[in-house]
Amino acid sequence: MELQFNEGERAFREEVRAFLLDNIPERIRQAVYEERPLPRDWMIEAQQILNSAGYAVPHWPIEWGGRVWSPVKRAILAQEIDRNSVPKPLPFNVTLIGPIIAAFGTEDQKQRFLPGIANLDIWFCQGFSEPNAGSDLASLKMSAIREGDHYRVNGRKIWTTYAHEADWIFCLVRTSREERKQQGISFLLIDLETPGVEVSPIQSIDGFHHLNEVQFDDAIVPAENLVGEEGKGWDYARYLLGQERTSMGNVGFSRRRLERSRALAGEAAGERSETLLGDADFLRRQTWAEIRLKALEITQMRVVASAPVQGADPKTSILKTEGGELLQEAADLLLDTMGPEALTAGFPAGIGPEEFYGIDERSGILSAYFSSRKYSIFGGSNEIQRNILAGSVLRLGRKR
Amino acid sequence: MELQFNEGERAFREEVRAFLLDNIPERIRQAVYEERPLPRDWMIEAQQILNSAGYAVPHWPIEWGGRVWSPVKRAILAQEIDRNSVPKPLPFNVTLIGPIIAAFGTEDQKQRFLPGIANLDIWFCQGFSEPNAGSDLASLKMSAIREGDHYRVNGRKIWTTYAHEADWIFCLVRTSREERKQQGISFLLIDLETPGVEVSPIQSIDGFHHLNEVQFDDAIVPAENLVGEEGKGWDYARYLLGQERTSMGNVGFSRRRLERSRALAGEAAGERSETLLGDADFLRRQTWAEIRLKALEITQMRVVASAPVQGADPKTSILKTEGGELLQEAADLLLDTMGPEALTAGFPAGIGPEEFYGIDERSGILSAYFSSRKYSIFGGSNEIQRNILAGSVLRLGRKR
Amino acid sequence: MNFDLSEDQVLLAEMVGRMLGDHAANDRRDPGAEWRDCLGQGLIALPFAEDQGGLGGGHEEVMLMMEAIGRNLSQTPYLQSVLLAGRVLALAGRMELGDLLDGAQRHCLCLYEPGQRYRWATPATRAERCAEGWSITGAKVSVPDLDDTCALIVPAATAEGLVLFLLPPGISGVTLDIRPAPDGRTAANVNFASVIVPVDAAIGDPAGNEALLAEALDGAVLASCAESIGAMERLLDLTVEYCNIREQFGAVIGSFQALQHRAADMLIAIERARSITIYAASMMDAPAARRSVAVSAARALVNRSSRFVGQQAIQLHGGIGLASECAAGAYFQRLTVLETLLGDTEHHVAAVERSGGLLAA
Amino acid sequence: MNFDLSEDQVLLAEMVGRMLGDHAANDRRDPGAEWRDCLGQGLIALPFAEDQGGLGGGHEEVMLMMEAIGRNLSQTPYLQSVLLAGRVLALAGRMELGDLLDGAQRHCLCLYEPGQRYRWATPATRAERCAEGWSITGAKVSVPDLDDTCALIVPAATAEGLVLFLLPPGISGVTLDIRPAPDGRTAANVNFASVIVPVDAAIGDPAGNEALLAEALDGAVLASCAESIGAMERLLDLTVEYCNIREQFGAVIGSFQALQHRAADMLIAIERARSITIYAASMMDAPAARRSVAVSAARALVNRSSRFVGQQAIQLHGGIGLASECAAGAYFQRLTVLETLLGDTEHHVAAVERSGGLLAA
Repeated sequence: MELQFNEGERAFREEVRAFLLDNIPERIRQAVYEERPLPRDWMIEAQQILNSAGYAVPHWPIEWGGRVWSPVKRAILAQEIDRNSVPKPLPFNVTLIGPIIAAFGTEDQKQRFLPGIANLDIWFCQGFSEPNAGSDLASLKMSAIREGDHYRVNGRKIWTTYAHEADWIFCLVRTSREERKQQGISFLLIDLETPGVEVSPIQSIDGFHHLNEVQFDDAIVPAENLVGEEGKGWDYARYLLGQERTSMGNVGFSRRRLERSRALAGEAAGERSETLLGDADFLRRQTWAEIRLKALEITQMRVVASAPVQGADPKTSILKTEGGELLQEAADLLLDTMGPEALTAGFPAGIGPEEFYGIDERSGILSAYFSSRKYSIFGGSNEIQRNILAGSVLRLGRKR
Repeated sequence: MELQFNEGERAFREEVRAFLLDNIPERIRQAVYEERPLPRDWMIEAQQILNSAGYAVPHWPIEWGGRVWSPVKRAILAQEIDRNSVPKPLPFNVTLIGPIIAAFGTEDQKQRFLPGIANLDIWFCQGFSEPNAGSDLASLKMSAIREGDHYRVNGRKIWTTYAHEADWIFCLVRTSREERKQQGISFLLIDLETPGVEVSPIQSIDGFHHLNEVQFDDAIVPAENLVGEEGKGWDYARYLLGQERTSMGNVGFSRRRLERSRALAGEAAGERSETLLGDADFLRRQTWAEIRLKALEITQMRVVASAPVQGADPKTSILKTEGGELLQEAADLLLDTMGPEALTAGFPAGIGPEEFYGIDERSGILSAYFSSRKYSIFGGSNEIQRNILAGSVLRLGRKR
Repeated sequence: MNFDLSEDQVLLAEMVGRMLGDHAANDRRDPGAEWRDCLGQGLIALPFAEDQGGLGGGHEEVMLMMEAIGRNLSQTPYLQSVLLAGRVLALAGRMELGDLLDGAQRHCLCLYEPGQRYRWATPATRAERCAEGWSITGAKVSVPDLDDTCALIVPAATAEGLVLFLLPPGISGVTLDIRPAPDGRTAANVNFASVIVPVDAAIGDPAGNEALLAEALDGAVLASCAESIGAMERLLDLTVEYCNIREQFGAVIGSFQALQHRAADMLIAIERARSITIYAASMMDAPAARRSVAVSAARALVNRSSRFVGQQAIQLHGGIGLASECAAGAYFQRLTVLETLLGDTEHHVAAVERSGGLLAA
Repeated sequence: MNFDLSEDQVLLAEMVGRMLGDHAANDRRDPGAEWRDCLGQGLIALPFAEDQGGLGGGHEEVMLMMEAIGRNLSQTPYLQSVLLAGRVLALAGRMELGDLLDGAQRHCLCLYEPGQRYRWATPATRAERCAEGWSITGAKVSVPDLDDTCALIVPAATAEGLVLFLLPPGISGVTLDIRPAPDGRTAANVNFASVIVPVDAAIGDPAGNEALLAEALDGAVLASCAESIGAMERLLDLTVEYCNIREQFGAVIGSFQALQHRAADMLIAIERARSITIYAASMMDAPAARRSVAVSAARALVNRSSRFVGQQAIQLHGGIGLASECAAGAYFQRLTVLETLLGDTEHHVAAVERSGGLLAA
């Protein structure tokens, strides 16, 4: 055992931290810290800075920009990015579609897409969920019928984050009907400019527009945009599960939020003490959250430092739920620093984000509180994760 | 609406309180307060004092000792008994078998049993659960075969509280096999002196012996001990559900525990303040428990003051779970007042209760902590109650 | 004891429910129209004594009204203008109450100040006597439902004690910064720069104003509990409906036991909230200190229930719960605002603690 | 970073697990025999430096040992006599450690006092210099695993500071009140009435004794976390086994989703406990203040997990969980004792708070 970072790991952390603080513009880090949605060009700017240093896609194959860094180093990088309020490299690009294309795509696809994906020259969004296929993703219905050298695509995807900013969408589509609903699913890349593709906004309860519905009406997609083999889309999607486990617990993000709640509570008036941080109940909740964060940081490192498990790794379900719940608890704490001023700190609904920036540095907190509910819903709800833990790990309800 | 006790109700409360404090011996009340198991004769002594004042069975028919008191008054009585550390009239006698015999028994049975049940001259215990019929009570297997003027009884009952103190047991038994397992069940009274009946102790994790297993091997029970009709036992048992709802929330008991935890915390050293009660975290938990108790007291009164509902009343499921959880939280708080002294305050396992009394007035707290787990298990576990709330009340999972 | 509604109360609840339900059924909510309907139906006059031109309704009637407001997510500023500002005018015996009751003027109470959380009794806003009467300087934050047509009631510290000032709309020196609140309503920060008012703008008696405000505030907090209960009940209904329709894995999700138990916990949380609110209602005629503790206990527990019910309603809805188009989100938002509107959880539990707890209550 | 066990550690874990497992399989537990086996296998010597006659094992090895103790519900007084008393002797460089290592003498540390909760650093027990050496008067409470064959280590306040006294068994003036503890072990309250000891009974340097005790205590708290983890893991295993056998309503109860999710929550709670304990282990060589905070954070979270896992294991067992014959209860009891043994939740969270939290850690 070696329970501390070793010297090389500590040096790497300093190097990363120094690079981030020196190179990512303050305006961008400030916006991330305040949890404001970033303009599209700022996100691209940040990712390109990271990519220039090899920080955007270190987990990719070396020929496509990857680095021979240990998982521990990659986890350190991910944590430093988050805790220093640097925008994460777009996950749809770097942890989802990039590795899929690298693993299953044709040489042509790799050359055409991978450099742009890494550098955010091409922005991908994810087309998995459908109105009737959420937790039960295998029930998806969007169809792609092969007609010569193209597919005719019909159907609807929902909850597609950033579809309105993206250039391309990667979709799970049904290319044939099979006995088991997991079969007959294929993996298709679709240019959002394709005629017949329409993106419509979904307004979120946090007052912003990040989510979209994407409608496909007889969209014609070149067959060369199929990734891998027809009918294997489900396997490719599952391949992603547990691939990039270095940042699953969101520990850097939770740390950033908890640092902020401690700071804000130290400034806010208290109920029984001079400051809210002196109020025992707030302090106790903050302290428990910090203790849980420390546990989560170690759980994250245990996952990272352990050899990848074939199939579902139980610890990733724990990381997912614990990480999400801690982000939610931190959002609760942030909200609870505000007192009556929660009402006027700023809420963008119906007005557009711009007007709120500058009014109050806390304007992002209420939005963050509402939007944080997503962490226990998207990407496999906490109920699904607990099903996995009880079934695959504890083997409950299965006679031995 | 009339949200406060009226004058008559307040006067009744004072009258009850004065009677209890004047008539129940201090040694008994002290033992109840300290949560020590009472000797059998003390329990009988206390119930006979209550019965002399008409306080043991006010909810029974008037001809058998009942009173024409409103449900609100009966609830006041139950609360005062509990909060003043008076032993409750034995529930197996007064809220279970008494009302059953009064409602469904023969005239002979009533005359033979009811006065003794009220006065605890006859001590009944309850034979419902079986090793394989706990939450799924209708799966019970204990058989009673009619042979002329008697039944031949075979089987096993478990978790029978006080069977080792009791004179009689009332049992649900299977008198015939039917399609639906709720049918073919009958209600039988059995003298524990009957040959073939054997009571064996079950040691509890609280260090005491309250629970037993009762084994029946070819026990011969006179047919006149059948209550009501053969095959209707399930209906009679269900008749009890929600019959005596005046004390279901255990509010007097929880109040007594919370008064004690506040008092003990006021004496114990604190971690950050002079006393533990000054420690913000303990105080906050104590305060929340008191707020929940107040809500529960009102819920109890809302149930009491409302007309009985045909079938299952949702509020009784809420009372049951909330009441049990609050007793458990109060037990947690009591434990948490003890610090390191929890280790030597006294635990009766392997030594017998007597040696512990007098060593430390807190000797009952650890036992109470362990035994309080039963409140979410017995009498329909909290999981069963939540099934009822979701199914019968919210009608979840049932298409409308 | 008796928890049943009287016949009149049943009729009132039906009438209000129908009226606000009609507005809720409208795609485009119009708070102004709701307010006018409330005026028309005598609901603005409901809580005030008959000799002040009111209908003599008590806290129970107000709670029925507020539950309906919560259930229908009405945006009518009843809490602010009737139960807070109106109640202050009534308690102070001011004629201006008539303007509120006949619809000529809406009033708002400016309670909190920047950085002071819920400490309204010791304002930094100050007023000094001057030739014309008084000159007021300071700032208030987060005044709900305030627009530039409203008259303001502003507590300020003076050499004589706490004085409440009644300011007409549009008076010089007052600036409003009106912002959208997270519940689709608005709230305003208000600045007072040497605002000059005549002597008779001072309401009530400085020696009694803190008690007067406390009484109005306690009534409003109780009413806000009722609004939260109405909103939670409707939100649970919506959630159950959704769970009984939404299918995943070949079954309606309402058939999954984990979700069933969550919904049962929501039901339990709402019943707790209802019971503690009934308790507070029963204490409204008790001495002020006991009344305030009861109200704080209620709001604390209602807050706790609200957070649980709001968050879990979204969870049980899944993705759709995060979309504004789904009604659940709007209830969650309103419940969240109600948690912070008149004292948050920390504030109210601390008040119960300072009083020595509830066992003696 | 690397969380894998070394080959030697794997062997140690297997050996200890086998040995304690054999004892656990016995119907009649014999703590004396377990202690003798530990001696025989060199486990008593495990944590001590080689130049003191030990095997030079570190905290990681001790944790493996303690996990096995927890998993097998061993009643061997390892925590008390090796990790607390033995560690104190070792840190003070006392020869008497040899008596412990060769089995000639078992030692116990008397830490807490009546009514003082976990305040061991400022004892009311006092020692005065006298002709024969020292005279000690006072009382200690809740010394686990103490019997009348044990030598005692007793912290007492003196004019020179905190002095630790080493008392042989049976010394005049000491009375033991040995009581059954809730976990099937015993614990004793101890009274000291003018107990006379020679000068060389005083251990260590008064100026350094508080730090010395703190170091021993932190190591023991860390070890107790490992014992709790072992006990929780086994308790979850037992619970899952039971849920997969017990049938109700025509199905094994482990097939009910509400129980499945509860078990998942238990698993999560245990993983939390394990991770925070690894964190504390990683801080054992940090400066004392940071070490202590890490250990307190660990014990606090382990306590929280223990209470949840213990209570829910009983709940999932149902009625049988309340019977002593069912193994679950004994684990629940031991976990409960471990929650209060070396500082309860309130104590350890307060320690983390006083230090300013964990974000800087």
